[in-house]
Amino acid sequence: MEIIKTDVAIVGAGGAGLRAAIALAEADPKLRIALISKVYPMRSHTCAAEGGAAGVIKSDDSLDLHFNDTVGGGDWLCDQNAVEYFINEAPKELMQLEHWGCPWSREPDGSVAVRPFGGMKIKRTWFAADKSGFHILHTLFQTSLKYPSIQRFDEYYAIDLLVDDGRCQGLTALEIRSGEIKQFQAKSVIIAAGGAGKMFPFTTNGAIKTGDGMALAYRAGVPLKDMEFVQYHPTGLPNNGILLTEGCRGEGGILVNKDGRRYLQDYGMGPETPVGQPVLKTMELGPRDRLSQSFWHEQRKGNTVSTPWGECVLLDMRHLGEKKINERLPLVRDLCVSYLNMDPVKEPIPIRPVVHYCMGGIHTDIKAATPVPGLFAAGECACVSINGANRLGSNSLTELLVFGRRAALSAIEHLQSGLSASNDPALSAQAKASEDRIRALFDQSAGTETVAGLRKEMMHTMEENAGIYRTGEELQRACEKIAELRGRYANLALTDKSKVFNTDLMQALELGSMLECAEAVAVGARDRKESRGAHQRLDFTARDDQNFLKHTLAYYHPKEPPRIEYLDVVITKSQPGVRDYSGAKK
Amino acid sequence: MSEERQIQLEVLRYNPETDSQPRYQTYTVPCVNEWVVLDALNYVKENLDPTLSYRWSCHMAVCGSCGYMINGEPKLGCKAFIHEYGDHIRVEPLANFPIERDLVTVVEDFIAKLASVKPYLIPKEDKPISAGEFKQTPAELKKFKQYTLCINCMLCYAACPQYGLVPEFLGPAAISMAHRYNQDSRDGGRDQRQEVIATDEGVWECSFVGACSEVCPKHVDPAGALQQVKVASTIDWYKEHLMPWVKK
Amino acid sequence: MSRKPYIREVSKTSWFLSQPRYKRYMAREVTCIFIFAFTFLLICALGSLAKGPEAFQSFLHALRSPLGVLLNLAALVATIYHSMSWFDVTPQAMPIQRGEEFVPGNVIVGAHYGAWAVVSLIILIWGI
Amino acid sequence: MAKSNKPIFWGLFAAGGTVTAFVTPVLVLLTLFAAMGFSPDLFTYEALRGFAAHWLGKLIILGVIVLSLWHAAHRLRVTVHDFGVRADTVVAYVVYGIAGLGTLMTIIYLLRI
Ligand SMILES: Cc1cc2nc3c(=O)[nH]c(=O)nc-3n(C[C@H](O)[C@H](O)[C@H](O)COP(=O)(O)OP(=O)(O)OC[C@H]3O[C@@H](n4cnc5c(N)ncnc54)[C@H](O)[C@@H]3O)c2cc1C
Ligand code: SF4
Ligand code: F3S
Ligand code: FES
Repeated sequence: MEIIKTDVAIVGAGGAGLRAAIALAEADPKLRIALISKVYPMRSHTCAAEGGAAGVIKSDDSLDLHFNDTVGGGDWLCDQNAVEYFINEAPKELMQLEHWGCPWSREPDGSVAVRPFGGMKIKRTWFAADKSGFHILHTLFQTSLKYPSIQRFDEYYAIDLLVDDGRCQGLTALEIRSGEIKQFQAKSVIIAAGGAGKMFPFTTNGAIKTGDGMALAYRAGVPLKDMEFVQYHPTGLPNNGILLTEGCRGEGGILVNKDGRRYLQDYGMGPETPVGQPVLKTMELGPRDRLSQSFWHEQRKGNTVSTPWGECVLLDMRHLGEKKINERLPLVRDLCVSYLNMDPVKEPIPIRPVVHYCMGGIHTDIKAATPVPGLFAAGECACVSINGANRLGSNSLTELLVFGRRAALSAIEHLQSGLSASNDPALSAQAKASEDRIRALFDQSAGTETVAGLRKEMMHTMEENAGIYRTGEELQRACEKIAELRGRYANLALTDKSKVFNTDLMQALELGSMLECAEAVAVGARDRKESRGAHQRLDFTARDDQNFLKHTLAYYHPKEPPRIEYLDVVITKSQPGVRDYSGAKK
Repeated sequence: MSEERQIQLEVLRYNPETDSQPRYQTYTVPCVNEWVVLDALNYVKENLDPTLSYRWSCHMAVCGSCGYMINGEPKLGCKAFIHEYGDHIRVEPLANFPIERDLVTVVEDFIAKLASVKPYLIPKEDKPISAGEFKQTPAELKKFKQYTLCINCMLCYAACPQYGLVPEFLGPAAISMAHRYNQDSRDGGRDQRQEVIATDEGVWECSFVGACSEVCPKHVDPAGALQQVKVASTIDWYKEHLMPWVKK
Repeated sequence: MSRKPYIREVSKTSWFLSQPRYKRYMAREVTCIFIFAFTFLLICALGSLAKGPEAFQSFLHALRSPLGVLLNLAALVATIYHSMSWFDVTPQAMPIQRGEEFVPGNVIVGAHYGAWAVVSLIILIWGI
Repeated sequence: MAKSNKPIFWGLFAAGGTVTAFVTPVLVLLTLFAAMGFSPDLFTYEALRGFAAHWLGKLIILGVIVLSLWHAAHRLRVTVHDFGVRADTVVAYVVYGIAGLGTLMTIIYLLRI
């Protein structure tokens, strides 16, 4: 097996991974950096983010306000020391991107423009039309090309971490084009492999978001934190889950039910605001969890519109006018016209909530370090806990930058801490075991299960039992079913036995990752007997700070369901309070 | 809107381990009219033939992974609507690139070319982060905005006959990306990029076929960018040689 | 090594037959042959003009043949095609930005067609 | 990659393309009339000679002919390449040679008028 020696290996070349790589290259040009990604960097799912990135820049804003919005938006499950660090660093990181050429939208005087976003009290979301993530990703990727010390391993699929002597010292990865497995020997490893939305059938997430990074760390003994918090975005296209950015509502789009009523006022987000004059943090600019939940209630009441793709409510943007839509929301218009054959300039667009984002992920501290020395994580796959029980729109893109860089700095600190020499035979033995695991998948000829079959069952289970509203009974069913699927996974047979670009193999590995993540979601949700943020229980409808102002930590077990432990939330200056999104009480 | 329809999906297959050359394989796929070709491929992968290899991710025409030749035309699989085609659809890997396997092409050449044009901001003036942003008016932004929209899908390379004939050609997307930074009011790196793009293998290999712009799914108009680079380079040359007293 | 990328050869002499848009491109390119030929015709005319009235008369006479008519007709079609294909792409090669907005392409193209008509008319009226 | 000397020819090509686009079709039309037998007024010896005798007329004739030549020559170079002839240097010498010759002839003729 080829051994590639490097100082820092980064798994994932999305926003977080690229930011980390650049930070490393800038800190010390002599560092050897291996940037490993299962797709070419610009294919990473950061490119799909539309709305923007939050950071305090305007004079009417303050760090405290951003802090309060984030912590309240997260239903007090955020670690407040992490949030504070995040808020402080955010403007610097966004400004850094500006200096790297990101085409942020501008005010007439040439300064960076900001737009309103759900759950934010002040306009503070930097945006590049409605392709913000796309521009952030491409700016980062293109900037990374400046640094010769960033060695890219594009289309390499990370399989297992190598942990010896209690330290993470590298990983194995499959070179997809050749089918060869390589051993990366690294003094530090940063995981930035993105989210796991593909556990669900109806999602805004791309095909690559299969929780691989979470599963990597999980199997290496790092707990997954708060996995039960899965965010639904309220406005997805009903036929394929394509996202219509929150910017639609930020710019003044309204949500109405089948009777044309702006129903959000019936769910504690009223009173109604004038059409086309959005008021921050109320009505359509309430937080995502609340909006998605309101949809669920409307559907129960029979107030939704029936469409060929299921029940919907309507997103009406007609009053914005063609010019504003073209200028601020060109992608949204294009997506509606292309994929739904409906023009938001002329008609209201049917939408429904769609799985969007994983608040939970690899447990890290405020320095992006996991409990395993030498292993760091950042981006959507990580959970430093700035998002708590519900992420505010536009905080994630900023998080990629802030904690991508933080992970890089921590990795360097780790390098400088005087590591003992690596035990090469031990690492090679682990790498060999990893290779054997893949080979076994190939050799398994008697298997009866298929990737597509198991995946379908998993998705169905998650949608039915772990959706917007949950009950103990359903969650128990989900736990059992996922455990069963994990068992059956051992009996999987590959149809494709070829080495070159074997996507059947990749999908099998991705399915493995998703099943592991899904189990952590289901078990965490079953055991969290309260309703908080994106986790809503019909059998425990109230938030329970007494028992559950805590992070869930799920520990991996190869055969059994995860062991669950709890960890106190860090509270510095904001005591849990009421989340208020009614404009009236201001 | 959701009526079903059967189509014959003819896909170019190539497995380097068993095939000496590519061959076609036809699948019968029940389609819903609002599907895109990528949905049909996914149907095949999930239900008929797990060995079919192709790239895709976002399903919303932004990641740039899913470029294929669809009925001979370079297209994004996730933006080629079934209802725009008859009952027979042929899918092949992007033209002008070597076939790795099935619909997967070898794209290193493109990536290397993109990297070679210094596609990053080379600031006119140094400015610390703490000094705030480089001011840029909406008009200055608009000047280059279109060229930032490139998703690196390489459809333009598949469409450009000159790239097919002369593989050394830097090609439409890479040169457009250089042009994007050259046109950015914050940038001062044009001279460095000219060294790469104003060359025989650079912009001068382009004969303005214009196919690149016709197939670009993001309306980047690379053909326009290339002609603008030619005009500017020509003005450079005449200034330098006929009016050496004019400072560039 | 299990990789063995397959390279599809492109025919160097017949590639343009594979797509309508390539054929259109080649049609545009071969207009240069007519322009080349016609320009040499002009040079001949100029030569005869320099030699004297008889030479010029015999030049005019030589033009007058069915073949001359045919070739000129072909050249007319070709040069008009050249003009149209040339004007149609001007907004791409030379976009004009006024304030924030770019001048719409069809305005630029339209202006060129207008100017073309005016120039042609002037020459035509002056010539006849 | 060395910088190219293509701008010299491309500059002429572009200028020539514009000139021919504006004036060549109508010139061809006039010639066509002549070929069909009804001679336009302009096509009398006196009128043309008078025009060509004036320095401005000379300049216009020179401009139109030379730019058209170099436009056509450069495009022909590319077209020959497009038809699969890969001897670009030889082709360039030939087509630019012809254009050069035409230029020279034009100048000589104009000087004689
Ligand atoms: C449609 C959409 C719109 C959004 N809009 C916004 C918004 O407006 N504002 C906002 O703040 N947030 C938004 N988000 C959320 C935000 O975009 C994501 O959370 C963020 O982009 C995740 O970035 P990342 O770097 O963590 O991961 P990604 O960009 O997903 O990158 C993951 C990387 O990991 C690699 N990888 C994964 N597994 C492996 C493996 N096994 N081996 C090797 N490499 C691997 C992938 O190749 C990829 O390079 C949006 C999300 C979606 C889906
Ligand atoms: S210029 Fe257009 S066609 Fe070419 S790579 Fe970019 S987006 Fe694709
Ligand atoms: S198709 Fe090719 S030749 Fe030029 S205009 Fe586009 S790059
Ligand atoms: S799947 Fe991303 S562009 Fe088609």
